Amino acid sequence: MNFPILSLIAFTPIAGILAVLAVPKKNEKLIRVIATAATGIALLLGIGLMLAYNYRDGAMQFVEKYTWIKTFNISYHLGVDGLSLSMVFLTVLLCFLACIASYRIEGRQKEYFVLYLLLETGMLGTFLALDLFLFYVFWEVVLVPMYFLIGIWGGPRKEYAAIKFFLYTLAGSVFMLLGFIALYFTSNPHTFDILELQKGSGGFAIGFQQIVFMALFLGFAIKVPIFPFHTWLPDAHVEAPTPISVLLAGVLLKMGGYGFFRISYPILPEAAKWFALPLAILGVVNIIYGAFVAMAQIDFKKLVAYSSVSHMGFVLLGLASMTATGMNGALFQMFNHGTITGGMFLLVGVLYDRTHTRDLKSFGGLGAQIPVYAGLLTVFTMGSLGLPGLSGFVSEFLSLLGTFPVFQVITIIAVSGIVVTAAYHLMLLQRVLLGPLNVRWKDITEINRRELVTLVPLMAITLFLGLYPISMLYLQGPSVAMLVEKVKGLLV
Amino acid sequence: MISITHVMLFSALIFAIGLYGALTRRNAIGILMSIELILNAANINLVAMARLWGDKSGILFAVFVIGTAAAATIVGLAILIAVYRNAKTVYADRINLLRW
Amino acid sequence: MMNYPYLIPLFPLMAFAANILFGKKLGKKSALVSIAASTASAALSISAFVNFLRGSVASVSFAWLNVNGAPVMFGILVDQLSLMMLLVVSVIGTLIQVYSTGYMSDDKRFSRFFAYMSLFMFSMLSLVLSNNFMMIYIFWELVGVCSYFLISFWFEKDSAANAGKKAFITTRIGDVGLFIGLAMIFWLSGSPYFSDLPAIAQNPDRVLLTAAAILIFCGAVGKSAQFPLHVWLPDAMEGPTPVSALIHAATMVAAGVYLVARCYPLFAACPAALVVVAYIGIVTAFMAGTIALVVNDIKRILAYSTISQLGYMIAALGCGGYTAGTFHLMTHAFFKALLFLGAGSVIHGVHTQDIRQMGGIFSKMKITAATFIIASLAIAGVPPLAGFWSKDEILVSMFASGNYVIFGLAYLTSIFTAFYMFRLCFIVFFGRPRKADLHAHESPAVMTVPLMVLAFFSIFIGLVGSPLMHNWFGHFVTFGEGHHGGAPAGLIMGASVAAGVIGIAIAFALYILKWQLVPQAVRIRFTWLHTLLINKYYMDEIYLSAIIRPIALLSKYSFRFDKNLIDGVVNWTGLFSLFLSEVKNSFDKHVVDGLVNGAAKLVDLCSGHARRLQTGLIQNYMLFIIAGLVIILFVNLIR
Amino acid sequence: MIANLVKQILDLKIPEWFISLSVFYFILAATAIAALMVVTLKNVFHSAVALAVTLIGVAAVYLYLNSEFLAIMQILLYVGAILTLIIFAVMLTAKLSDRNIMQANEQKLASFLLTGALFAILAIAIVKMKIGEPAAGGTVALNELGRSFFTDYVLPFEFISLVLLAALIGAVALAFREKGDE
Repeated sequence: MNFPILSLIAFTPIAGILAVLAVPKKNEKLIRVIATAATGIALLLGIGLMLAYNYRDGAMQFVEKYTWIKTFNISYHLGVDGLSLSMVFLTVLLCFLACIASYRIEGRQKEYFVLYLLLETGMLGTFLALDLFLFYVFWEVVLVPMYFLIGIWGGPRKEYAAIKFFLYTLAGSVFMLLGFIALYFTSNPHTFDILELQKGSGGFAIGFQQIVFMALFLGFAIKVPIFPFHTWLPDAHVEAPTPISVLLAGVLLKMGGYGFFRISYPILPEAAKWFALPLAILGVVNIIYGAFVAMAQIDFKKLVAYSSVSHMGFVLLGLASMTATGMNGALFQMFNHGTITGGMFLLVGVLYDRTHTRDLKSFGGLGAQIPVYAGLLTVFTMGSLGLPGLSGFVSEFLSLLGTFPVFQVITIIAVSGIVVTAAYHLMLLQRVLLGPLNVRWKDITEINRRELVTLVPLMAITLFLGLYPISMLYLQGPSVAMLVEKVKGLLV
Repeated sequence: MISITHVMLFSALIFAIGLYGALTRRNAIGILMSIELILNAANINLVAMARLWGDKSGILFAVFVIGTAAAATIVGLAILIAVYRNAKTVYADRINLLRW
Repeated sequence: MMNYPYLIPLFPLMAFAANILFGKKLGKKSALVSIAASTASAALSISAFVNFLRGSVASVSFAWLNVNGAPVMFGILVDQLSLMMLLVVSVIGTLIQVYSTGYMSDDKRFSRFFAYMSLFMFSMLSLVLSNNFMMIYIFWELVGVCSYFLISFWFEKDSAANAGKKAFITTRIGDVGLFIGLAMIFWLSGSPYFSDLPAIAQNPDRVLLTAAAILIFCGAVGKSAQFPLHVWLPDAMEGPTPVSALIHAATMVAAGVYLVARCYPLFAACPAALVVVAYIGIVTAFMAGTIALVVNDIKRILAYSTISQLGYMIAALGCGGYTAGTFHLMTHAFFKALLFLGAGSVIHGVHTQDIRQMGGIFSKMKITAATFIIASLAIAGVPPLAGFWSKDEILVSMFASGNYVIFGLAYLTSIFTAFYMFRLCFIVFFGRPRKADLHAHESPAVMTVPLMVLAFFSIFIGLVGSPLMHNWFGHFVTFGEGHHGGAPAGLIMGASVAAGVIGIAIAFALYILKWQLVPQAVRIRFTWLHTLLINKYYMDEIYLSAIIRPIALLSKYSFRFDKNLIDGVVNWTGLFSLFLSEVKNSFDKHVVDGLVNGAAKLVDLCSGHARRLQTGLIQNYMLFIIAGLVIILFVNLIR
Repeated sequence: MIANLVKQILDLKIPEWFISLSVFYFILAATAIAALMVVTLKNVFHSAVALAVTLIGVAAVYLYLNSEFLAIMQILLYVGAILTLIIFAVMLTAKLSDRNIMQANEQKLASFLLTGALFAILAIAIVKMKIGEPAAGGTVALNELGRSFFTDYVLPFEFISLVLLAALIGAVALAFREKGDE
């Protein structure tokens, strides 16, 4: 048996939970240290995983499989390939950084970090699971701590946002579970194993595939979120505390997209083909509509939230293309959105901590006052608007380039969206940093070292992947190629 | 000679009364006391059975029940006092922290 | 001699990194860092040029991205065109940065300025060296963002912040076209390399090819401020003057021209695309030229002049004058940079930009005035200065293409050019000061020396393309169009000189001899025309009401749509009459939101009574447990 | 006639078992009434006192069932320890002034009916069982009990002591007023 690195990564936070529970709640400093250490170890393990991963092979690696519930042929089955490796790395990285950003959470830190670490395990498990049942379990494990994290430590309308998030996602995951069960009972022999289902996927009738695809689509679409299932997102993002917004945008949204990659597409390729055009249209609607709505926002955080909607549209577009370039772009975009929007939310938090407002109209001229912050905000904003040299550009570029041969008109509409994207990002920059200084903020303090620690790694990754993007393609390319080949091969 | 049937009927009565109390009391201490009644009813039954069959196990069990009841009461009261400190009430329907 | 052309852009990049990270510590030394870097770039450019003449071409490439399974290799393309641009950009860039140390000396963000300048130099030099569409697109956007940073450099002014935003967004509209064009090229050929363009141009699908060419040209329209996307360039004058000189006169705006020249094999294969290019160019040239006649802000006159001259180059390319267009690009870079720097020097001296307040400062700012007039002569096309030779080439190529409408408009424009430039010169440098407290003073040497160097180039650079040097440039940068045998070259040369002289003469008559009555009479006679020109053909207003406002409204309504209940949802919810009152309350709740809330309410309705079960009261739960127990026991008992 | 009757009554030889039994039933009735008071009285303190009575009554019932040891345990542990605790808790928490507050919740009637039904079912079941007379001499010697505790039942016995210890520590930890807490 190999060294169970995947289980170790996934359950390191649980060990952290046990350690945190043993500490009296007054000792907040020790709790923070333990939580940081747990997420830090997970991060180190994640880096180790990246180093140990064989980049030439697109198949599953580090597989762990143990029988779990024998009666239903459910197994504890973990594995990592190019599709999930970047997501796992993104998760451990953002969890570590957001953990540092959590130091200033007000009140009940012990409970906060327990839930936080549980959330990390749930997210990691979702990306690592190779069994539909296990996947579902982890998927739901994410939901509960998230509900409390928004509902207890959130903003003024936290209860509303938390309930809305919970109900919405739960409704989606019910359909998803139905889809899983349908797959289980249709497969022969009955199995929840994703790899087994992929092998037998040619056998599903097209009508069945369509129904299951739609059921899974509902579950994933709400998470992504795809228009018109996106309205939980702005509320949840705005009300959640900063680190949770980071994880919400950075990781949770990726779970939906990842579901398409891991489950819908390889298991139900014909339905995926059948649904490609609607998905591309939804993607464009996400891009354009999200951008327009973002432009109308005066709340900093809400603007970033709607920009997420817009950015995730590129993921859908790339998925819909079913070309290697487009799918690579989509997966890459998921990673980049995690780093860039994560950074944006951290920056919103930094500013909010100092000014206690997110009203864009009340800022202005901060560029001269806090130059380092201004520089970081500029870099992340530029990354978000897709400036070349930063990673966001590459992935958007790839998805568009991959989609163009398949859906020309749709791609052209999507490309014109970059003008609106540029417009609202520049408006954001102008309202916060440029213009005459609002005297209310003449004593505003510069970003501190702890906040820099959370932001600089994200910026470094954004820059590195923007300048040398092929490195990411080396990582995910073989797996994506395998996926595309599989889907294409089954279609012929 | 006393009738075991009557003792058991008595035990059932005490049990019912205790249950009624547990269901209706608003005061958490009242609930605790009602639970003591229920436990006592159980004990009476145990002892009655021991008498019926001349077996010592019933009595031994009753001793254990008393011990457990003591432990439960101690912890229950401690929780009660802690809650009272925070919530300033001992009324069970007012302690609704977990309710939404 | 060293031949490392790939290092050319890297020096400014290092300077950028140093200045952005250690700007505070470096202080005034950051200027030295930037200047040293761009000097190194200039030196390497010259060495690459010399090596190229000797026949040795260095190349380098590395895989940057995988597209369609094949790696896209980023590398450098060193040929005649890119070498010319390299020299222009690095030399002018260096001179302007030297000048900036004087111009920006009092600025509190001194090092930040030089950081941006270095970033721009890096991006521009890389753009020039790009060997494929993807790479050029990347640096295309990067120069755009540098331009944004530098235009809104004095961001405390709202006007500067707005101008930067406008510039970025407007050029991005063009970039959309460029992107789609690029994707089409990819789709058609699978190759992004410029070296494959001749092969791509052989593609049998002419319609798509033409569409791709026109879309790529859209990018040039945005970047080179061509009609109808020219509106950002005049506003861009809110930036510091050296920025205007470097980015908005000499180099970045010429990138559009460079792009068209770079993709010339494609355009040459699509005559329809060339016609579009030619007409867009000449319309721009003419329109901007007319607006420049009436503007009173010294920098805006130069801005419109720049637009006009860029239109000239584009039109020349559209008429098949590959050499002419690129040649004018080079000469224009020198004299327009000089004009801007001169204007900057004047502004530095008199602290105003309105020419109506200036006057008679020739004696106080001799070097500035002299160099400015040299540049004006150059742009007016007076022989043997640089502008004469290139402008003459353009007119010849237009005439040779047989499109006499374009030729006529171009000729008219060149008269306008001469006129407005000398209107500017005469008003600013001669006559009496029109404002009492105009304390003009000459700028420091760090500013005047670059002026003199540029003046030198403005005089002599044209000679490389003149018959005096046997039209060396025409043989160096050529698209094989040969010499225009059909055109009466001598005649056109004469006419070209005449145009310049006519323009200068009119300006002399009006502003030195004070034939004031004439312009006033003209103004009264053609009030509508004057109003039209002074309002820049109402382009900004048209855009505001036709594009910006609708987009803002659309955005607003999208948000409302997102936020508010649409009637259908109201009706749907309204079916539950029990909740009618609540529906009224939630009239302004969220659309898709409303669905969720509606669903919640449906559940609420269905479980109206069952809900009481979930009281959260343990005793209540217990009651039900006991009830269940009683039922079970009862069933057991009676059985 | 009447006088005769009185004399007869006075002369009636009341058997010992009758006295014993009537006392027994009296105890049962009193205990049951006290138990009812525990659950119905408004003042919690009074309830606690009634509980004491009930517990003592139950101890008496143990005596009747020949379990002197348990009766003593009942008195010592329950009345001595637990009840004291309860009364302390009542005093610590109850605001004695708020007598007007309802001590029972709204489900009084339902609870009464249910528990009544439950009792009825249990009673019928018990009666139906037709339990015979207890075995003669069913007393369990005290020393036998003691031996059992330390032989067959040593594990549960030790365990219960551990539970008690844990409860003790837990109670202290819970009720301990932390610094900074109100």
